[in-house]
Amino acid sequence: MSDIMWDGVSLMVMGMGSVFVFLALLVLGITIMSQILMRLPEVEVVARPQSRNSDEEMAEVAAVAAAVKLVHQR
Amino acid sequence: MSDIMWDGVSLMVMGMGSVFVFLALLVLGITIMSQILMRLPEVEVVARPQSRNSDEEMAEVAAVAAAVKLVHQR
Amino acid sequence: MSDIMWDGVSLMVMGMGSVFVFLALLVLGITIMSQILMRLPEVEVVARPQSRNSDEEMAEVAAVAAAVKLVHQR
Amino acid sequence: MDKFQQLLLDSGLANLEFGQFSMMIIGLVLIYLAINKQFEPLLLLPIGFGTVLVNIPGAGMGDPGGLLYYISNIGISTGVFPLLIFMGVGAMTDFGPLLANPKTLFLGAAAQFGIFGTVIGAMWMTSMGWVDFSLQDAAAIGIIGGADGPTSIFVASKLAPELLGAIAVAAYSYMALVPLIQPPIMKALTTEAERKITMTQLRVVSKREKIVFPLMVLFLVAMFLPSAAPLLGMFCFGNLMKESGVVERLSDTAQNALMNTVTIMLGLGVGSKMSSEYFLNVETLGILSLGLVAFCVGTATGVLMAKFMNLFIKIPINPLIGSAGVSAVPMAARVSNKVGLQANNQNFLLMHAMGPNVAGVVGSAVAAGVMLSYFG
Amino acid sequence: MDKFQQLLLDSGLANLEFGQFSMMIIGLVLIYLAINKQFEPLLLLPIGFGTVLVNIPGAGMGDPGGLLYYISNIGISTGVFPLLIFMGVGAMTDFGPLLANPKTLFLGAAAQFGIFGTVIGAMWMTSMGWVDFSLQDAAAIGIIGGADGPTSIFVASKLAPELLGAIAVAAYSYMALVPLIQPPIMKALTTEAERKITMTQLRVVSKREKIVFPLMVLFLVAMFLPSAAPLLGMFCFGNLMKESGVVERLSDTAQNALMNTVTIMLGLGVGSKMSSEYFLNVETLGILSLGLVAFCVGTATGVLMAKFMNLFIKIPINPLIGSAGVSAVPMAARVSNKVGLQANNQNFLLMHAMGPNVAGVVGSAVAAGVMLSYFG
Amino acid sequence: MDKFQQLLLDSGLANLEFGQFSMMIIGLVLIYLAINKQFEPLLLLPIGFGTVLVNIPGAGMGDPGGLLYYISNIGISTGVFPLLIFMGVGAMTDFGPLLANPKTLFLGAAAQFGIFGTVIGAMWMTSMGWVDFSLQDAAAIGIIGGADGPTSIFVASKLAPELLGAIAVAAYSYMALVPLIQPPIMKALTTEAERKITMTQLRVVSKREKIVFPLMVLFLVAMFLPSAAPLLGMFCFGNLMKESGVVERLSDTAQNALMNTVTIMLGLGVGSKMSSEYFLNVETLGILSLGLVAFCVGTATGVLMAKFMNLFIKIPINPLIGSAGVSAVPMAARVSNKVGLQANNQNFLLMHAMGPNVAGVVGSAVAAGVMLSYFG
Ligand code: NA
Ligand code: NA
Ligand code: NA
Repeated sequence: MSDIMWDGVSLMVMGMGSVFVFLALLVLGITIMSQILMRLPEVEVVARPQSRNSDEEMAEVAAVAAAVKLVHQR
Repeated sequence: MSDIMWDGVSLMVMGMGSVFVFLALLVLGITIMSQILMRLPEVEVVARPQSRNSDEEMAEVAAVAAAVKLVHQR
Repeated sequence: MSDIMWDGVSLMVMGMGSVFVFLALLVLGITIMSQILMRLPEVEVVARPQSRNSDEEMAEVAAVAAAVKLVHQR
Repeated sequence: MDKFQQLLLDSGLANLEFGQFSMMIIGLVLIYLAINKQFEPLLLLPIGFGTVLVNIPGAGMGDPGGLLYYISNIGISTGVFPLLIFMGVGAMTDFGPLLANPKTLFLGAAAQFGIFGTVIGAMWMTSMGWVDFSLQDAAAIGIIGGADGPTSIFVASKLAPELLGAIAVAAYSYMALVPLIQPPIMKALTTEAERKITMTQLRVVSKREKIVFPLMVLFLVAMFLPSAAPLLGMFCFGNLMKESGVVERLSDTAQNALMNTVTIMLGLGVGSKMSSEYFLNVETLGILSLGLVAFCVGTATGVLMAKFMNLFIKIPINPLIGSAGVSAVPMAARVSNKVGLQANNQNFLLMHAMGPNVAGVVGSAVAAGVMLSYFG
Repeated sequence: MDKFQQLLLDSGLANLEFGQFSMMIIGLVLIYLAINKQFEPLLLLPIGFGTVLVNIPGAGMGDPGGLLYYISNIGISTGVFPLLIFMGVGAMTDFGPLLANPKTLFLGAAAQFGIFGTVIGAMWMTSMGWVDFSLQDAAAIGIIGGADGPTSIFVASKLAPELLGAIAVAAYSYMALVPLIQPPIMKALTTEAERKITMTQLRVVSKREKIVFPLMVLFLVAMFLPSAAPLLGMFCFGNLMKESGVVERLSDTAQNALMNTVTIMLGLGVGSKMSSEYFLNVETLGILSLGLVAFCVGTATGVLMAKFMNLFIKIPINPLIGSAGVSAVPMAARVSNKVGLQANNQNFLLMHAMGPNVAGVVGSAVAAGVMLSYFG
Repeated sequence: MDKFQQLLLDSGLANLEFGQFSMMIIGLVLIYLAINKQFEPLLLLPIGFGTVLVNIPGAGMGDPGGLLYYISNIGISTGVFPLLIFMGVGAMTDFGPLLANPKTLFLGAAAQFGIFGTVIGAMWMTSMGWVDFSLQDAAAIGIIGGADGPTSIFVASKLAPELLGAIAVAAYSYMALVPLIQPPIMKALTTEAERKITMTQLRVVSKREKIVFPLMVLFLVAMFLPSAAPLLGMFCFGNLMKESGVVERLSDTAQNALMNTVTIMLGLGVGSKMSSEYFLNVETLGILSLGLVAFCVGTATGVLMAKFMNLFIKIPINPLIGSAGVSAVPMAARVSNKVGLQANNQNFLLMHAMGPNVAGVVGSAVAAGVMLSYFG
């Protein structure tokens, strides 16, 4: 087998090895993470009520402004 | 007081002075402008009827085209 | 007539000539194309059923996912 | 307190030159026209604002390192912004009326006399010693008569960068004034009977024809006028994205988010070319008057071409749609429709006028290509 | 198999330095704050992610040729990104409440004491030998007190690029913490009776006033403080696009597609400035503590200014709206409203607080202009 | 009239070379496939159009100063466009099915044999003297087997820029052909009984798991394979923006306006690499045939891996979902579903196949990282 073929084989061994090792680590990681997270108390991660972003707040401000304007115009 | 402290104080005097002068000019400007504009006749600045932008005109063209097509297909 | 006037006239002759020749070719092209296309069998060019782009497929996947989730949660 | 003195010395009032002040006033006038008179506000508002910004003494927004300098160098000098706008315009254009009645392309061709007539006008002005336009300047000024903003900016950025500001302002201003400029000319050149001519309904154009059309234009450009390839290529690309129906999300972005972003930048960038040095001179007056002549000539030749064609064809066309050949899409087509309705209140010419209207876009892009090739 | 060895030697584990590891943790903390605590997530999430990416050993994402390098060089160093964001913010800002009650501008002015008080604090720290801030550094740090992200980033990129990461993080973090920082100070400086002051409804502001206002600001900037022209110019441009009502599609893109795109890039770009070399030192602690001081001082002087103004004017203003002068739009105005409601559950201060709130944006842009002129 | 002669001499017909003509035909074929056959039109339509534009003789759109040159240099050579697309893809990807059944990651790993098998195939072709591929070329060609457009383009732009056009065209074409390529291989390698295996419903994955997942991938990349950080980092960033739920407006723009804009540019830019010089040679034939082999091998190894795993696990998995490991999201998963339904009309495999499908994206990005590190 020629040299360049060996280069290809070497790249393949290294590449598939890395892919399998990496994804195996990921399987391990996911499994552990899921176990941990499922045992943690069920806190809603994203607390909606007090969590509006500035856009939504802007919308609120706009709504109040519109209401005020309406009242005023009567 | 050290030299660099004096630099800071000098920047502060100049900065706050500028901020107040600038915003005071703005207060003055707004007041004058509002007085003038409120006395001017109530012309609707943006004349809607003859003032559609090219988008709206494009939409009109499209609407006419659709209507024509509809008539034609009957 | 001065030289620069002649330059202008020369540009005009060449320009209007090109515009007319080009658009005449286009008229010819359109006429031929329309004749050909109108005689071709009425195949729907864009075959809708099997022709959805990846977005629509993504939407389908999402819909299936939502349905599965709903069933699961019952 | 020398720093405070410095601040005062840096202030605009202390450094204001008369030229800058005048240009700022001109910027405000453009903003006024955009807002109060609805003169092509999508372009004239950013252009006007850019004009003010670049003329603020000491702010250096147009100097190397300033925002307007970056915008102008990245998008205007390279021609990238006008081409992207042209792609968006292509994605918004419906060639249906043109395909249904291809001979209206000749009306779009005739209206380009406005462009070349203006070139001769500009050379004449120079030969009289009033102004000093080179042939390249004259060509760039002539393109105002194409009544097509991106084409004008693209050509001016290549042939006469120092006139770009005045040319763009003239192009967009006269496009906005089309409803005032065109009707008198149209009425003067037609008889009441001609204006009453009704036109038969256009045939339905198939999806396939609309898809093949941009490819055919591209083919003709590639074969006969490669110098028009950037403009017409991007235009056809946008149109093909629209008509193919398979890349709706790309077509939508090309027409909206991308086009709006580029429009903002293009406007600011053109505004940044509005320096007193290049604008406050007699050449600008020449450009403004020549631009007006260009629109008038284009309108007239469009109408006359229609009358000329009626000598040869059986079913006559209403000469009022000839004026739409100057482009100014869709304003000029609406003007044709309006003047037509004044003569005959049942005569709806809008769709018929859309044919020469979009033909005018193609026509001026071809004219632009010829000019770029001539000086290339 | 030396290539395999190479892969192992290239791996992150083999090259990880303690500084990089710490910065990645800091990036994760920012991401945590963004997601779980809703700390200005639009900026802190990209900044945090950018921090992690740029500190991955061997990935070189911040080195020449890497994505974060391009983003940072194109948009941050040039100041282009903050200016485009400012344009978008302008297009989202309603100056109505300010125009209805223009004297609230003084509250926005007073709150800028936070900026300059912090400058003195930074020079004092340096004079004590704790840190080593130049006057330029101090100015850039002070702008944190402006409570306005793009302004902070713009000034820092000009005056103290190496502190940009810490300054941006401090600015956005404290803006998110406004609901915790401000109320104690507001309550400490006001009496129960003052907090109960009700304010009369604001008059309706006409469309014309809203259109003229950005042009007036632009005029004053051009005449008196050209160094503030980039920031306030783009801000006014955005606002004019919104209020003119004639370029809605441009205004919409400036607020949405364009602003979001630039926000993503700006966040990643700022994150890419978060290297251990510049962040993991005592200066950063100084910046964080000074930033907090800046917010507190600004809040206090805003409130005190309101009390001071009440000595002279007939219809008193509720001092709680003074704290909104620090900007942090619209968070600070909501805090004023909330604290007001605690004292008097019928006292809705939100609209009244919006006046000083947007005044604070103008005020810190003016302060930024003074600083840029001082060191220009 | 020498200028007129010049115009004729400049015309496309006069300068057309056979290579350019052939490339224009190829561009038209790509456009035809995009529109009439729905072959990944979002990319193949712009690529095809770009191919035509860049080959117009004399137009110079791909030469320095031309639009396609700018696009290609700014976005392709730097790798910026593929990375931004990858961010958008990340924001569109749901890792739920993968997290519910993490062992499907092994299917995504196995399918990457397509990549490396192709590398060996390319070296074999070279050793036979048929073509002349360096190992770098072979690696870039192999990535076609990743069935992931942006990854292919990113790797090719780094390792084999002159093959970029052919590689991108092959990648997108075969992705579109997945419904034709995969089923015969899937059926040949499985028994009727295996294809009838039903899989239990996937568990619901919590929001928290979906948020932590991209951060975990980022951590593993940082620790073990920094060379994959640009690709997987931007992918995880997009996914985190989506799953965090706190930056919806950024996530929306990343998926739509920004992604569409970049897609248009990327397509045109790739098209501009389609010059006859680099495309019309036997190497391109090699690339096209190797790309097909890559897809076939990847499909086969994915299916075989599933059968192999069934030897060890209690609840068997349907081997048909193994083929989805090649990526081509979501086409390959739909193919799994369809073939499954043919064997058992109650067996809905779509969600189960989404696991290996997205695992394949991660897998080929990892493979890309290894290659970039190998030649780095
Ligand atoms: Na025209
Ligand atoms: Na402020
Ligand atoms: Na893959």
